Amino acid sequence: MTKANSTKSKGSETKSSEESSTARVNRELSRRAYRTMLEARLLEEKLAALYRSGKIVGGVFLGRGQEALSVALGVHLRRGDIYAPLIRDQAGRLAFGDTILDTLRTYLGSSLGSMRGRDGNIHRGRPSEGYHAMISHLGAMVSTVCGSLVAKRFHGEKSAVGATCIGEGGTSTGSFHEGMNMAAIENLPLVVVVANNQYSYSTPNERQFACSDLLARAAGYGVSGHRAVGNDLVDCLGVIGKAVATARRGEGPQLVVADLLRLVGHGEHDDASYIPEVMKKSPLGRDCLELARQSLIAQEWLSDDEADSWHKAVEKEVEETASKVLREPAPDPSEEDWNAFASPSLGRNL
Amino acid sequence: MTKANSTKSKGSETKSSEESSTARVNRELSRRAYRTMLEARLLEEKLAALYRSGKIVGGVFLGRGQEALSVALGVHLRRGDIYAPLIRDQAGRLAFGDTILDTLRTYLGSSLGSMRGRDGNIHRGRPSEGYHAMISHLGAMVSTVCGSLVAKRFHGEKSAVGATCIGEGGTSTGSFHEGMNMAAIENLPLVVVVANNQYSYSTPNERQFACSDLLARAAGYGVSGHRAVGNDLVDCLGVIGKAVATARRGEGPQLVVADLLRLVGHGEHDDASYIPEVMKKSPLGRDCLELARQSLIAQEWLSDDEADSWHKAVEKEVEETASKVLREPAPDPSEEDWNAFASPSLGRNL
Amino acid sequence: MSSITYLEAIRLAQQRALKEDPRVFIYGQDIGAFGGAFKATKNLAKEFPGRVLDAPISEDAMVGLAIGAAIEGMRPIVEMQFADFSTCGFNQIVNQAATLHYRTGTPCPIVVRLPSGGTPGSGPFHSQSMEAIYAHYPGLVVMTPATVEDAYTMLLEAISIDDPVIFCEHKFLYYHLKAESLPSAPAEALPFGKARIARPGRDATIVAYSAMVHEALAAAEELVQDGYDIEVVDLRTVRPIDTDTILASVARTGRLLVVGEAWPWGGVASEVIARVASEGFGLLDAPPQRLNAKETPVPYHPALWGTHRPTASSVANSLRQLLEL
Amino acid sequence: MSSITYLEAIRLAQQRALKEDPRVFIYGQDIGAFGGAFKATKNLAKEFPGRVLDAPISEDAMVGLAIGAAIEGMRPIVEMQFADFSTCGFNQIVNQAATLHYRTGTPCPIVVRLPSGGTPGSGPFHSQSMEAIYAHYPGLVVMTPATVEDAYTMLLEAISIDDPVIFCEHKFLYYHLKAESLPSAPAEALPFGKARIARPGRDATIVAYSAMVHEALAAAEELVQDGYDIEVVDLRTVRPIDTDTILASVARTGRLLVVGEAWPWGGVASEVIARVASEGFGLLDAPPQRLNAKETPVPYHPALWGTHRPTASSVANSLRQLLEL
Ligand SMILES: Cc1ncc(C[n+]2csc(CCOP(=O)(O)OP(=O)(O)O)c2C)c(N)n1
Ligand SMILES: Cc1ncc(C[n+]2csc(CCOP(=O)(O)OP(=O)(O)O)c2C)c(N)n1
Ligand SMILES: [Mg+2]
Ligand SMILES: [Mg+2]
Repeated sequence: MTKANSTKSKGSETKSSEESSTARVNRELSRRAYRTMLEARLLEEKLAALYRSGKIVGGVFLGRGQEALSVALGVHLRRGDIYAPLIRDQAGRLAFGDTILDTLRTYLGSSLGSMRGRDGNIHRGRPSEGYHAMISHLGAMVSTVCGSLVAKRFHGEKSAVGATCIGEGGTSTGSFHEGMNMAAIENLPLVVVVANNQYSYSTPNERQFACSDLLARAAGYGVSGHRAVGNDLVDCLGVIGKAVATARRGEGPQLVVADLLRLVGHGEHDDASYIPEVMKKSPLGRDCLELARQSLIAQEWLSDDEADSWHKAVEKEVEETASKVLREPAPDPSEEDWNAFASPSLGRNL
Repeated sequence: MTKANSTKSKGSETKSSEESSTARVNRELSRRAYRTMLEARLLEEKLAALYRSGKIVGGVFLGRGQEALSVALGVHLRRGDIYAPLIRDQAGRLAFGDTILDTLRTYLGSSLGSMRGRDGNIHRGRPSEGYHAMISHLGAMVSTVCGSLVAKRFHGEKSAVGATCIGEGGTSTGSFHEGMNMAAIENLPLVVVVANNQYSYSTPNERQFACSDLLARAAGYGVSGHRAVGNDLVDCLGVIGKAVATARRGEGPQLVVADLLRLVGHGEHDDASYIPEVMKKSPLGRDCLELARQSLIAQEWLSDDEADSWHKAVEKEVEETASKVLREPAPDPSEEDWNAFASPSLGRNL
Repeated sequence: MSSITYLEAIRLAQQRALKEDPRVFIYGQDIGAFGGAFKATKNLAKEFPGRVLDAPISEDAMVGLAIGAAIEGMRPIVEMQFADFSTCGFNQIVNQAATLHYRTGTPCPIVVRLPSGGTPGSGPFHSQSMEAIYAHYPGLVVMTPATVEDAYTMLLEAISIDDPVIFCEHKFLYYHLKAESLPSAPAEALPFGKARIARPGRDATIVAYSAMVHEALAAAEELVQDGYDIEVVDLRTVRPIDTDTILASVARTGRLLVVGEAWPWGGVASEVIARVASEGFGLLDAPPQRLNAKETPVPYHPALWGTHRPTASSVANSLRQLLEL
Repeated sequence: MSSITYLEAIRLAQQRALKEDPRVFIYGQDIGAFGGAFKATKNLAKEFPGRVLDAPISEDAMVGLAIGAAIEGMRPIVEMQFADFSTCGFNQIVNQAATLHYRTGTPCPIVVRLPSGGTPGSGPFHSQSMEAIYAHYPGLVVMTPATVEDAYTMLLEAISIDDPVIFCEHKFLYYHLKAESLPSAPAEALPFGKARIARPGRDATIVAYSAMVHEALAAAEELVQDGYDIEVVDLRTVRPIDTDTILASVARTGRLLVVGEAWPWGGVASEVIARVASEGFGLLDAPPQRLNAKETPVPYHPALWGTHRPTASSVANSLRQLLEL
């Protein structure tokens, strides 16, 4: 399902991510990344609207403000890689090959979605295609990705990388620690991107960790550390591109830490009023989508007109897809087999 | 029960550990530490003999070679402090106030021991006296000690410290990570001593972590780091004394890492044949008890005669105590109430 | 007080405990200034400065901290953001908190609050009911209040007793359930560990707890039309289980249905039936039955969720079958 | 082969799986060159270079790694050093491994080996039997072999099936139990999930599993003197439970005693009794009974331990009582 290497409508020829991640971030990669950010942003705005209108039940957790960081990881992955996105990775997911259609299906619980209504929202994926479906328990996906990479090593696949994202809050979990340490021992081609958005839910960093810099943890695991400016697409593409390429070359796990701010509540039920205005107005609070647009236009990689037309096209795609999915069948409880086992013989006897 | 400040037979006047931990390690502290190491060593030799003769059932896990590091922590603690020793801390335990008698009672399962036969060996303590009884699950005691320190903060007790030991293998647990991070956030007066004895059971360090130096983890937690020479009593006393004093002054958690070797199997069932001879013969493999004796004698803090007479006295105490405990009653199953609850009303109705 | 929700009762119990007992403090993610994911600690951090503390995302260490504080005489309450995340604190709960008193004689008076149970759209990881997991372990008390009054008095009780308590509060009841007033003291409530006859009846006994009490009561109402008079027993605590009250009820009715929102294997329903079959075999006029969640993770889609868990109508169906046995 | 222990059977099953299936690898603490705390992987690292890997002390990540590898087509076996430490990998087992197939359709064929159960002097943290905890969760298979042959064939089965398997191997049986030879193929064994009549009888049925099968058999022998003929059913797997075989046995004997080494609340015994009471009520001539460990952590002292767990003589006592009911 990975379309990282496909060209599609998003740009013209894309260089392979291997090349683009060597040193300079190229035009096409940036264009594709920007377009994907736009898709994520507009799709998430639609999800929020569907939540407010009661069409989505449960929680809606958005990545607004984190699209640049998220997409930068997604676009550097390719078919055969492993990707375990977390809460705020709509952009990375789309870049890795998830679709607007399956996102909407999963949130709306359509029986045609990959999760078939059994799980929803951010808890989606297609593990058999390298796209892991996160469990809620933060930190758990780090070692899971390690495991997939160990399998690739057994299979003799040398050039695959595995990647996952996590918030700064998630780095407090034992699971994160064990996974990082294990990755380092096995020298796995793992890239972990920490989105330090200053809050885990309402909890500010001073109640989450006490080191002056989360990047200092890299040395404690014996892995390489990289810092990215979390709302600067060009920087994220460069830094993460380098991290991914380094991992791919077999130089072991890479930890990327990026500061930024989520420009939205923890979930759509949350107004984030605990984030002080002054922080929102600081450079951390600048909208990565705006910045990316400005920077692409400044470099003449994108015109205003093109950006506007992309916006319209994506808006249309999102709207049309949503209307379609809203008419799709809900899962029918009477057709479920209510059986958690994979082994056919285990259906009856529990 | 803490006797850290008592004088007893071990030396003449002992300065308070506050003083001794400021800069120079004093004569009396060293003498007391050495004497306690001797007790630990001879007591553990007896435990090994009792195990071999079938008197102790289950496991016997000894701290031979780690007495200097262990005792250095124990002697710097005082009444009102919290201490959660781990596997190889017979020396630290005795320094903190545990006794030869209760150690033997616990190993032999005497009903008169503090654990009353319900738990045994290293899983002993008197939590209500600040002496925590470790559970086996490595890493778990870090946050437990944090909790006791939080309680002390609530009680307005300002000068207490909490301390625990762990092997380098235990640092791979999520529990260790969460506890360290939490201690740093709360800026607790916690001292964690990592005894890096190069092996966790049979597993060499290259399969346990990949950082070049475990001390690098201190920065990742935002805590102070200290290095001690694990089999050098004078160095351990100095470094740990400083760490304890710093914590006591309110300057937050202190992580001490010391390299050394255990001079014995993981347990008495294990011959440690996986430890290469060359490592045993390296400086890491030098016996801390020998070294301590030499160093004390060289400084004229101890004479050969005195050392020999201590040896005899301790040997005698251990032998006599063992004979006594061997005659003590085993717990009687029919007198047990087989009730895990503390609330009296919960005895019957489960 | 005009109308108090189950959630507000939990908040008020904590407020009262903080006020009356200096040993009490609360520790959990986002519970300070923010007041908690469900607002169970709203305003408490302001009212009790330094005693309602935000925790890092470290469930293992959160429980460890509570244990260590309890050893030193405090009465910590740990709020798990969801019951489901207590799996990450599982080791400290079952291996340290549950064993401490037996091993060392030192009590471990901690309360771990678990926002439990399913709500529509919450999915596999924000819907679990873990009472059976914790109740398996000697040394743990497991409470499952079904009413606003019980949420209040039982939480106060949980804080006051010397044993570790797993307090399973049901998220579905948080806002749905209301009471006019609260008992002024726990003593006004049933004694600790006693079950309650939530509805007296004659023809069959339903044993339930937590949110399922309300499904059971609704089912019992439904069966009035069929001419049946169903007794509903609310367990209140699932460890200890008040076997006497259950047996007395079965002695009256001769028939037993146990309803649990959790999975069947080794759940409360299985435990209750095992006890009644062993100790009250002769009281039974028909085979005891149970109704539980279906044997899959809790599904996300509300339509699946509504079928996954027992409801008034599936309870009524089970009852009708039981009455014909 | 002259005489094969239960432990050796486990080693041989892993050896065979490694030999026959390139997807198999083993991951656990000290299992490489050292051959494992109990030597269940002795020589395997040498025989299969790179496929028997020492893990750090990171149970959560060990299980996570296995899950991730299974997703990519491997068949990992995780050795926990003791069952008791699996509490630290609990979250990954119950929330990721158990739910993966239901949620995503991708199977999760991992085996987690738990050296389980009590031995003298092992104490509260090296003696636990956790089968009931894992069996509560839909999606997990829980195996509890009682014989050398079953240890061998069931482990091969565990590796071959597409579901996550919690393999509870009993430490007390490791060296005590011996067989002359092993079945050459799992197919020679009972089908997966089938219970075994370990001893046919007429007067009462004991249902047991793992080490307790042998206590049950000894008790049955003891009751021969009293003139009773006791049937012993060995469950083999506790999830799924072979209810049909149990019911058929109870239909023959009319009396049921279930014995489990774990704690009673929500344990295998409780689950079996609940099933028989619900589905085979009419087959029972007397109230079904259970015998479990006492309600405390597993004690250290051998004298306490010997009373804490069921033994042949306490099983015999329970039987005598049952036969008089
Ligand atoms: C182990 C665990 N505990 C608690 C939670 C509940 N929870 C969900 S998101 C969240 C905050 C996460 O913060 P962070 O990791 O910084 O990510 P962010 O939301 O800021 O992107 C919490 C506490 C969880 N998912 N997992
Ligand atoms: C969580 C956990 N997993 C596994 C074990 C089993 N175990 C006991 S000691 C030990 C090795 C400990 O190594 P280290 O921490 O380096 O301490 P050392 O024995 O070298 O002093 C292991 C794996 C345990 N006690 N806890
Ligand atoms: Mg965050
Ligand atoms: Mg070690």
